[in-house]
Amino acid sequence: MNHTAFVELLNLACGALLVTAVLILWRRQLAAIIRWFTVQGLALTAIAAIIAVDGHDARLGAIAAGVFALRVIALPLLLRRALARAEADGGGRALRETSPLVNVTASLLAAAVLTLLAYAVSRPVVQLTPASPAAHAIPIGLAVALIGFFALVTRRRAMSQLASFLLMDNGITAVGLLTTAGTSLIMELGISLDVLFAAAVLQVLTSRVRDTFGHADLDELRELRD
Amino acid sequence: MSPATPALAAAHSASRFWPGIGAHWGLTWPALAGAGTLALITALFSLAVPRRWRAVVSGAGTALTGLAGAAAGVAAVTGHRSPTLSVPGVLPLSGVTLAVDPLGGWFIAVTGAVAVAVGSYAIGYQGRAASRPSAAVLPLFVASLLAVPAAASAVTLLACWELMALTSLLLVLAEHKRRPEVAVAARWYAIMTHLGLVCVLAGLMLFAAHARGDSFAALARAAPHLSPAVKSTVFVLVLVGFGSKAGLVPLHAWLPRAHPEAPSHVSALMSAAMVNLGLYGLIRVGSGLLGGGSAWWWLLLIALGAVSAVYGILQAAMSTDVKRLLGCSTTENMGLACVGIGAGGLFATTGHPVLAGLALAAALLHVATHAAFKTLLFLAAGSVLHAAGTRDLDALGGLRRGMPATTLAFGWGALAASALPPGTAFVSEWLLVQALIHGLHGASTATAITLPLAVSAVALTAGLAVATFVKAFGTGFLAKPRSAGAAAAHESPGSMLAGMGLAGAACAILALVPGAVLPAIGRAVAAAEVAAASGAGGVVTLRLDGLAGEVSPLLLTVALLIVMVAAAAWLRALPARSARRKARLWDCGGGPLTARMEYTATSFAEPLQRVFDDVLAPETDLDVTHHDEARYLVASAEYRGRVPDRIERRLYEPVLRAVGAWGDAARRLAPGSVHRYLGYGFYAVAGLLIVLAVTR
Amino acid sequence: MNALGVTGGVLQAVIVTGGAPVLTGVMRQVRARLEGRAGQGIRQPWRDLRKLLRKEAITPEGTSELFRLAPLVLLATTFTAAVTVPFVTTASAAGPVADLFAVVALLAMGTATLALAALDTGTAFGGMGASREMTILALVEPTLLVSVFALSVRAGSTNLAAIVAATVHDPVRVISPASLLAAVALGVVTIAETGRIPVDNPATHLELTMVHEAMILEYAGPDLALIELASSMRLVVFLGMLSSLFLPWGIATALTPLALAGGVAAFAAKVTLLGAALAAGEVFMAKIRLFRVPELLAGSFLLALLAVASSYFLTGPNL
Amino acid sequence: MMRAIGRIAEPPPTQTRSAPGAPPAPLGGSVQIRHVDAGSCNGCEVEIGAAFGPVYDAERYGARLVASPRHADALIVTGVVTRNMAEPLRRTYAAVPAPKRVVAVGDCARNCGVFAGAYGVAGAAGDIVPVDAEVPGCPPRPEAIVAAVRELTGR
Repeated sequence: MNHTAFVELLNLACGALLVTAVLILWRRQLAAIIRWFTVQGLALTAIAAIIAVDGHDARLGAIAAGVFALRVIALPLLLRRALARAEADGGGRALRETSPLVNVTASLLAAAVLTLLAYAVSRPVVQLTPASPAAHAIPIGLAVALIGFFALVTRRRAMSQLASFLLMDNGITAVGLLTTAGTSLIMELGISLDVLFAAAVLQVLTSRVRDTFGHADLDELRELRD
Repeated sequence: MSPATPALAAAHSASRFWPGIGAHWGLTWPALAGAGTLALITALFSLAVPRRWRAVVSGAGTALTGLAGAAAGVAAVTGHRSPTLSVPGVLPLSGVTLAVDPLGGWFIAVTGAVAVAVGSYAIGYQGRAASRPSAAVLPLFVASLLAVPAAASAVTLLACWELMALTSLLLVLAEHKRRPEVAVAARWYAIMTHLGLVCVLAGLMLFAAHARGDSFAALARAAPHLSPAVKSTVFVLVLVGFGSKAGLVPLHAWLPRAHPEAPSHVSALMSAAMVNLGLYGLIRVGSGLLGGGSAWWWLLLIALGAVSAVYGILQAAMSTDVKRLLGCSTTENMGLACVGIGAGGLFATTGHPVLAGLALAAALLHVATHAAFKTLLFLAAGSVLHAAGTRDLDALGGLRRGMPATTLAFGWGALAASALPPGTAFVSEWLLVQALIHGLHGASTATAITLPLAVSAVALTAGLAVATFVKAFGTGFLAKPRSAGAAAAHESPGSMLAGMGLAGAACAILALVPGAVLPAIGRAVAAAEVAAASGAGGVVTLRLDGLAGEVSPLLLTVALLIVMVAAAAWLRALPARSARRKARLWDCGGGPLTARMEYTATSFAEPLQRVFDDVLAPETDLDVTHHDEARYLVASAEYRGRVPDRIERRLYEPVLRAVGAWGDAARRLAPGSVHRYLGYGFYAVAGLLIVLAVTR
Repeated sequence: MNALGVTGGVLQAVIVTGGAPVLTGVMRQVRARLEGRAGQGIRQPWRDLRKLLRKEAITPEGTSELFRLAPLVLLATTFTAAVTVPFVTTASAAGPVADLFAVVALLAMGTATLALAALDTGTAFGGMGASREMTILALVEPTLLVSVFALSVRAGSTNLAAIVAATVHDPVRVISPASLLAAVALGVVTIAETGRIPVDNPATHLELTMVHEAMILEYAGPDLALIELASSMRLVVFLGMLSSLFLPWGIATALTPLALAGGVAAFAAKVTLLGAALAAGEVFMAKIRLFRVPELLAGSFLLALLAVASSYFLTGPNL
Repeated sequence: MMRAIGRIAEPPPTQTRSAPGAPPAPLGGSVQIRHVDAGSCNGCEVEIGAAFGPVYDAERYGARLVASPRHADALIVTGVVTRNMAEPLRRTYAAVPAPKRVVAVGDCARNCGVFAGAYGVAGAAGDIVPVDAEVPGCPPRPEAIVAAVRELTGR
């Protein structure tokens, strides 16, 4: 495909990545969060695929397939199942992030600041390869990672914390894809595996928490301190 | 040495500093001298004449002083060059050095114009109650305001600055006999303004210490050789000093106190003319004398300006005291102007002269527009206070029946203040936003991050300003009167209406044909050594030079009027149209609606208060008293809610408390026993000896 | 301002004035059908206006001239905006007179005047409506200006004609993240400014949930007709702005009858589609609480800011 | 979901217009209605709700219930007019801009129905404001209300 189309498509995919991150931060319904997380996985796949097609890079194509399998199929599936189980015994209140530590309006404004911060700190990295359009999109990956971190800090429910952790990881993956343009397959696989691992761990943790307290509201964990 | 030499030297150097000065005598000096003389004569006469004539003499004299000042300013900005005046020996160090360049001329012209309106208003406002001191000080205050931008050396500037501070303080104190809170406000004002003076003094002296002589010419010559550290120190010091005068957050604490308590014509002078001089100082020292400097100065200024704008208008939106509201909105407008100045300096340092000129021109135009509408609004508020006896919006309302002219004036002022076409502030804020938006092209990282935030701050400010002034006008002047005073309000005497009329006319001119003043602003910008010219021009249609962007407030207004007239005519021409009928308000069929059922200013602002809960931190408390026989029955419930100035709570009160604690500690050291004092002396001597012994 | 612009302006004046009530009718019809009702037919708003114009106007006691002037001001501002924005042709009828900021400010001017009129009546509902409308207006402003900022970055100007022309010449730009994000943000703004669900419910009968409706409870007859006409025109202006800024296809670039006809047809089709989509969305949504609205607006502001950011993220700072 | 249910509204019955009650010329096909409950048992309210609901869908004939009498062309009065509601009813009528119509819905509004002569009753709707049309029944069927509305709109 010709260059301008490549740039536009890449930018579009990156924009989708960012918007889905914002929406995940915005929504309270865990079901909606999972849905947008799936869409974000698609955007991530698209980024990998576009770079692969542009660079005629088979390994990147493989990575794209892997990302698709993991982010669009496996993880959402896990999340949905966990959500279903939470609904089964947690009742309606398990379905919503009822009261995040920072209210939604404030966290949206915080996300705006984080994005600009990501832009500021990633200028040097971008300047390394000013020619490549992929490099210009690095700030977006970083912004997604930061937003995910922010959500991880401010969310109460274990489920939505899991989701925000995965969001952060999507951001990291995007940065990896955009910087190295896929040359380090190992790093990719490493990230993906450790995500899967972390997801499994949190999965176990949440189920344990639920078995103990009947629902997974992490504030209840304070009781465990003493 | 002979007094002539330094004068010649100063003039000579100045002619190098401002090329062309000294070419020939212009109108400026005669007019300024006339203003000074008039002020003195007026002061003396208003001390002499009987009470009956005092207000007339002082008011008319002030107006004439202002007129002369305005003439001087106009002469200066229209390019009649005037030489530097130097009178040695009047003050220590360098004597008095005066020079008027277009930048100073612009501020002098604005001040003079404000003084004309205020003077004619003061005739009726002071009336029989005019006390001798306040009547005498008013023209002197105007004269000092005119003198500050004419100062051409550090010492002269500081002297005029102090004169201005003292005269304004006296005027603020005018009504302290009637109301005790005046004294509190005056104390705040005195402390803040003198802390500011100290900062300016420190900054300029540090600057002068590195230069040969303290005249601006010498300072400007020395600036390039200064080390960045010194330059930055000087800038930060003068920023604090002048910023406190301009009422920038967090140094704004005096402003919402002094403005409501001062007599309204003084509030108008302070809010429309005096605070501008803080901006003048920033431009003069920051851009003119220090010659730009590093980018972070201006980013800091933009940040301060944006914060001041948003915080000021939020406080204004919350306050129900109409004069306090206007004072907070002064903070807001100074903030907007500072965003413009900061953007100008930023673009100048990053090498975009056209944008720099545009931004600074927007700031200077905003100074003028703000002066016009703030004068109008304060004068109108003064008439309301005069007629209804209260400043509380919750107790006003329905004034349009009693005082139609004042209502019209305040309405026009409110439209001018809320940047909506055909309002006055619309043009200057349009220019400002244009400058910010075009600045994104080829911007550095910091700039690229600052500009969008600045634009959103300006936008939020504009939106909140609309809500604020709809509240002020709608609840204060429309609807039903909420108190007996408001119901009995009567129109003000002619001289006050004349003052408002002048200010309103100025608003109209600036709103419809802003292009008329842009050439003058261009010269002022050039004199500030920021850019060659203001980046905009055109009389009917406002065009940006070298950038795409144009708007025509005049044609816009004409189009609106045409459509309105056409629509009205169409309605009249309708074949099947039935006559208009008066009917009672729809009260849902129940009893008549009383004034207590109306929305008050507080209730109008309540949604905004909820939205900005985290920023404003409002305080509410609810006392419920129960019946003593059954504590389940509520006898009465009392609800109190107020929105305190949060920055004040967080910043000033701890400081004041600490100072108080130190004072108490000091008092405990001095119980008045002679023995203890002797003991202090002994311990001091002994300690000294020990130190000497050790260090030997 | 050139011949093309003037022709477009005249055409727009006619189309927007005549078509706005029809659009309202279409939207009501869509809603009715989706709710399983038969609907009033798309000409109903015009019947309402005709009837209102024949009825007598009422001046409530204790109101001033402002109450009578407000509908005229509202109509004038909306009409001027409708003529200024390039809907039909790429050239604006009043290019040098008003740019995007002026249009935004004009629409705000109309709203503010209506709020003043509502306060003028001195009724509790009037004050309530005015207070809520002003709150929403103040919070919408940042989103609006920042998304305008985002759109003007590439065109290098806030002049509407310039932005539209730039988009026409470079269609790929439409799918750039900057323009998409700005589109979403402006969409939210449109909903908030025209008082649609979920911000305000135009069909509510309960005063306590009203925003726009509460301000006009005292108006009757021709005054009410002007207000109704103006608010439907306002909706068309916002939808038209969306369509011209983000889907400027079929807009006339030359002064030929064919091109103009195409421009008119495209404009009508785009606005109708957008309106129908908006109405269809409303059926499946509930009005959110007034104090959840800031959340929505903060989200749209974030999107607008991201639009600005991505416009220099992705293409590098020096465009 | 919509596809599942489809169109709920019943097909419009053929209009049976009584010859003299020609539709008022000024309100051509558009009538905004303000409903006044002057002291009803809410039976008529239920039926009015049904008439404007999806099934009978009176709105398809150009009628709409509005929030303020200023916006209204016609009043629908239900129930006997109690002493407390007599003055509000008069004021509501006065608040409606001319030309205006009044429809008394239900027997109570027509002739006080079972409440005739009760001590709290000020009279039927017709005793307080001029009534142009009446809808008999206790409560009247929605079809009857819709027919009366169509008399007003003329559609």
